[in-house]
Amino acid sequence: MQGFAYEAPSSLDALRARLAAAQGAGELTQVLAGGTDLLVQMKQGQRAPGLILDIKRVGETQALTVDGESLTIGASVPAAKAKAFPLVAEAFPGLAHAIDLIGSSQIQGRASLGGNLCNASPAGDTIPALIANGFEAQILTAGGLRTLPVEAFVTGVGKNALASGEVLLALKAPVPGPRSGDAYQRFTPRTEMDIAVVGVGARLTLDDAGVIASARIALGAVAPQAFLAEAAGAALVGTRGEPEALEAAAAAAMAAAKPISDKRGSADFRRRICGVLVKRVVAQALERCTTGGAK
Amino acid sequence: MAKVHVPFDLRHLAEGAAVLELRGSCYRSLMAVLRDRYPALEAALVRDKAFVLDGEILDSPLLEAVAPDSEIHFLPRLGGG
Amino acid sequence: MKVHVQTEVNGEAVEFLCDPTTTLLEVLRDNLGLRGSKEGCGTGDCGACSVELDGALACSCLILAAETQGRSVATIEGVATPEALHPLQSHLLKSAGLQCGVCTPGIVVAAKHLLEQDPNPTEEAVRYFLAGNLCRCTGYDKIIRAVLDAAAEMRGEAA
Amino acid sequence: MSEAMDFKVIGTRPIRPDGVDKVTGRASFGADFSLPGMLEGAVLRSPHAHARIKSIKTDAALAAPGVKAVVTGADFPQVAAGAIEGGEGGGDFADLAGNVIARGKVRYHGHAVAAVAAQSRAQALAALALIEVEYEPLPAVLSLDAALAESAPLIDEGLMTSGLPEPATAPSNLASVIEMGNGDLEAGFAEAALIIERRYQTPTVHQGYIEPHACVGRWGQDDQAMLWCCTQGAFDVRSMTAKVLGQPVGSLKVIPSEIGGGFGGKTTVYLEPLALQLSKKSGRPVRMVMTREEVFRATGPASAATIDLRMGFSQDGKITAAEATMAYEAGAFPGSPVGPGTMCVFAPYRIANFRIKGMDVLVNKPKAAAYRAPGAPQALFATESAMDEAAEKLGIDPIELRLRNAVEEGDSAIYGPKFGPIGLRACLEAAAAHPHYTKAKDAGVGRGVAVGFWFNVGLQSSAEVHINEDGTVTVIEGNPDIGGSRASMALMAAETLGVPYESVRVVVADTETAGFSNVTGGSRVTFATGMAVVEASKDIIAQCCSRAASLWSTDEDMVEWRDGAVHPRPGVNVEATPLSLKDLAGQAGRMGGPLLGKASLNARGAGPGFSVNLCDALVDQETGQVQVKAFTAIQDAGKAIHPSYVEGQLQGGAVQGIGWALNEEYVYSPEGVMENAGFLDYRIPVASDLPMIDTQIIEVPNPGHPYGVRGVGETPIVAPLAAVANAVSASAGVRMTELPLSPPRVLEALDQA
Repeated sequence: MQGFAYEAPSSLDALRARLAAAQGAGELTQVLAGGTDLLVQMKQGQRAPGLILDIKRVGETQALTVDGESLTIGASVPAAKAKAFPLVAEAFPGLAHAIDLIGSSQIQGRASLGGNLCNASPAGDTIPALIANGFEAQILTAGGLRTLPVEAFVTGVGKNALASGEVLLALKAPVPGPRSGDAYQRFTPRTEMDIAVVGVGARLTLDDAGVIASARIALGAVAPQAFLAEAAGAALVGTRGEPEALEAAAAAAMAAAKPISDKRGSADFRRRICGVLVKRVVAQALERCTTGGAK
Repeated sequence: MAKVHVPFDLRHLAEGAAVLELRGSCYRSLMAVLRDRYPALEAALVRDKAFVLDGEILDSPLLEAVAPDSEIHFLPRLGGG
Repeated sequence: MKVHVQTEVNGEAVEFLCDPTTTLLEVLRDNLGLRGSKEGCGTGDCGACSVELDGALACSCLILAAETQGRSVATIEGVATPEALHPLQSHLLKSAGLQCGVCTPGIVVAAKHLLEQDPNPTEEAVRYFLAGNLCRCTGYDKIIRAVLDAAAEMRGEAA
Repeated sequence: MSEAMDFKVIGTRPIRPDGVDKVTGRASFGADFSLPGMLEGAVLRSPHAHARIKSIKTDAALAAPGVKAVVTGADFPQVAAGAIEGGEGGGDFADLAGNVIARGKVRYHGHAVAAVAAQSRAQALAALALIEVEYEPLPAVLSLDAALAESAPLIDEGLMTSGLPEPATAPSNLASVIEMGNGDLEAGFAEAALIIERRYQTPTVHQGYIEPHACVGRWGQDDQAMLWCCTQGAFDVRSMTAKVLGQPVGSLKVIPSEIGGGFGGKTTVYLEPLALQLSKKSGRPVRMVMTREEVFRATGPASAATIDLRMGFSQDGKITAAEATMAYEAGAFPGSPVGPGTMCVFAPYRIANFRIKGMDVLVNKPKAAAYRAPGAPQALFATESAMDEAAEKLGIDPIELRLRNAVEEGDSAIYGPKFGPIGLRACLEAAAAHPHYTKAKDAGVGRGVAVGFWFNVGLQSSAEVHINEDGTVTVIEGNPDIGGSRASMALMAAETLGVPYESVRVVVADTETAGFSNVTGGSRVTFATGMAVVEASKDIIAQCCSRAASLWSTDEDMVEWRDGAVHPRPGVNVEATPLSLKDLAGQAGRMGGPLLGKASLNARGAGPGFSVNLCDALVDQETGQVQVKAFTAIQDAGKAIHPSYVEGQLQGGAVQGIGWALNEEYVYSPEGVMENAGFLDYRIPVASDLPMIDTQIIEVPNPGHPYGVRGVGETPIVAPLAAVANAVSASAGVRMTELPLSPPRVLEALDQA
């Protein structure tokens, strides 16, 4: 790794102040949470920051709370802790599964959802699940806070919407009501320790007649960044998730997918698997609408 | 006379012969006879092949006695992982 | 500029000077002489360097040593007591759950963490939890059996 | 030896002598050693798959902070050609030297070009960036077809094909040709009621040991050198390194560390000569450790292969004729295991009419290294896939079809010699009766059967047995313990001497302490080194008998060794209480000195190993993903000295084979750069990918070993490729002939079905 300075501010103010100073001095600053992507990238020379700011000692980034309406997950909360949080496990089983797919048990002991999001890999497992669940990113700015929906936070391969001097502080989403369920599935050649060839997240909510009232389908690894496939969701609204509806959603998702060909799979293969996963994920989310999900 | 089976891919060095009947009471005398008759064959065998006496691969044949009715094969050298 | 770090390793206070770029694995092996943690990949893909940091399972090759200031680190060297091996260690020996043995320290640290969370895991749970601990010799079979047997013994059941 | 032998400790499952060190992290592996004043070394590797080196400037690197030495190819002597002997299986010293560090030309991406030693690894890495190398890039040859094409770029301009009927007249990338044959091929095919003719392909794969290559080298002003390294054979490291450095063998001491896996990949040298040359220049000890990426780019791999197979069968399933044309990638220097491949391809069967052609082909990839039964998995993937297809088409049970053709004792192997006692039939019969085979398949699941074979080798081994004054035993041998061999050595010594297993300690010693032994490889250690341990123990027994006889004032033939003690022979009229090893050890000093037994040998009588694997696999018809649902490995071990570690070899080999079959492969860019040089994208199986691997050990004793041992380490990886492919083919309903069976490939096949 190329040389850098390491600092770990212990308060929001200290963090904000250090960021401002670094910006003023034109220091190439890199925020560190779990570091499971960052350290690998630095070892491989893909990133060479002059200053590492470890945010794990800033309390707000470690928050894991529910305030009635919404769930907040601090940006540096490790995956293992997040997936074990009762509300996440109960009301967001799809997200919990996505978190569980991040690397190994060892990686999950360190990797954070915030880091996974900021790293903005097209294949990042939690991102489609976060988008499907309507999470918004809470961003610390020089002046205060701003928020962005997760789908707007990721802007390209390894690119996010943070301006220089800004830091992702937390992720926040409404706690789902009744008759709602989410799901996430990815496709990889191995069962574990692999990078998604395709990832699909879904959040469905039914009306009291059992008709799909809202549907958010998010796709990963089939475009420069994970995104909300609105047409796929729209194809489900007003249906009960009948086979034709699933086919329509899959077709819409495949049409929206813009995959590339690389060592992990060809564009055609990805598009095709995308269609298969959309059907499987929607079916699973639908089942959770009735059997579980929100308490 | 010991029966010496000439490896398929070296038969061109023995005028196409598949089997040679050679007189020799040990590895050394046998190879000496071979050297006189087919020097190129003898050289190739010593360089590239393992000596197999009556079904047994011998990595160190130099002191081996050969019976009049012995069967001799030569194989690609074996290693292993 | 070197960083001065005071931390705790296997219950003992330690301090060291290191470059900010130094990983915990490098400090454990080179500064502290604790070489039971192995580097198989340096990218968090093999698990041979597994340690616990404040009770969280992690790859020490992906932790900056400087991050451990004021924390506590547990390594393979702290698993056995002077009197006895940990049940995981004795069952790995009993069921020949190691061949070359280079992945074994990581397996022990990770499996110990698992059994502390879940004293009665299914075979599938053990396989998924240990998916980040690569072993190329055993085909995993005897490792998984050893973990299940150790769990049974630790629950007070006959393994 | 007799099958009726009843053993006291052999066949039991005690804890290995080195076990506690290995579960507590105390065991010292390649990267765990250090010396005072030690420098850290790093290697500059070629960014091109094929290029001429026009110039190398090292001044800036040498002047960089902390740098103490820089070496390039110019710092190493030209090494004369000469075959490398002893277990490595193919290869030439000149090529070895050329692979250790490039001279004039780089032949693959990752080929070592220069090396630096500095006070810290960071300084060494920084200095690498300051070395200026001017390359003239050349077109890269990345496939067998490209390498053999007319006017293909030449990787070695001087390479003349050997093994041709007429000497080659022009250089090419075809290093050598091997041919075997017998009978009348076309007559045989004319008889056939069914002919299977297909092309089978396997990818470049890596051994994938978890411990990267590592060593510490120290060169003295007296030109005496020391090497600490992780290797399968310290004596081979010594001879290879001495040759590459142009030094006498006796000036080099090699201390083998514990070894974190090898599978054949640690039977050669990469870093060792570089570390010593850097030490010589700097006057300091130098440690070199590869990164995982370097391991993938510059070591191993196993040859990719293309095999064109044609097999004829009579209506009742007898093989009437068989033909194979086998091309193996050698990598950038000659020496793929195509030779053994040609001998293995039809080895399990009686075939009167056959013709086999093998080709050793250069490509711009790392020089192929031995990998567990080198050459056999590729070969039998082809044959066992064809056997499976034939069974299906003839409507004959796949095990029955193999039984109808299986070789047995007295048959001539297709490669010439007659088989002694072998276990192929016993394995097939066990498979047919195995619950895995008799139980019904789950819906959609395909079941595959395949046979595996490996020769097993003997080679040279030495051992010493020291009896300590209290009767405890120290065994000294020279074979690194890669999978529990200390336990087998201790068991055989304990059995022979009639002492408890616990009283035997086994030391794997360095090249100045142990007698010469070839590599830990070729499945030879329990067989050959075990034989040396047994011989050395018998040497002790002879000394004990002679001393006891003198003590009892009688002749040696009046006494005998029984239950760990010397007894007067029954009916011999001497007043004597039996003398145990302990009794004699206690008085050794007063009876001519310590009891020390020795043996050194070139082991004869290695027994071939056969196996049968069963695999159940389920294909996801929508994604092409394969799940291995059940796997059973059955193998003839001759005699299992420590059954747990024999089972471990069967299970580990099975899973490496499953990885080879399903997801492992080198992915190359058009420029010849490996794109998946890490464990994230080079997908070896993880625990959650697998079921338990059931095993059954068959014991057809090998008469060539005092306790009936055959090697067991290599055969296990041979059958899984076809066993998995046959199961996948059955589940998918389409014949899979190219590995790996990755989801995209399976899905593509499903489309065509």
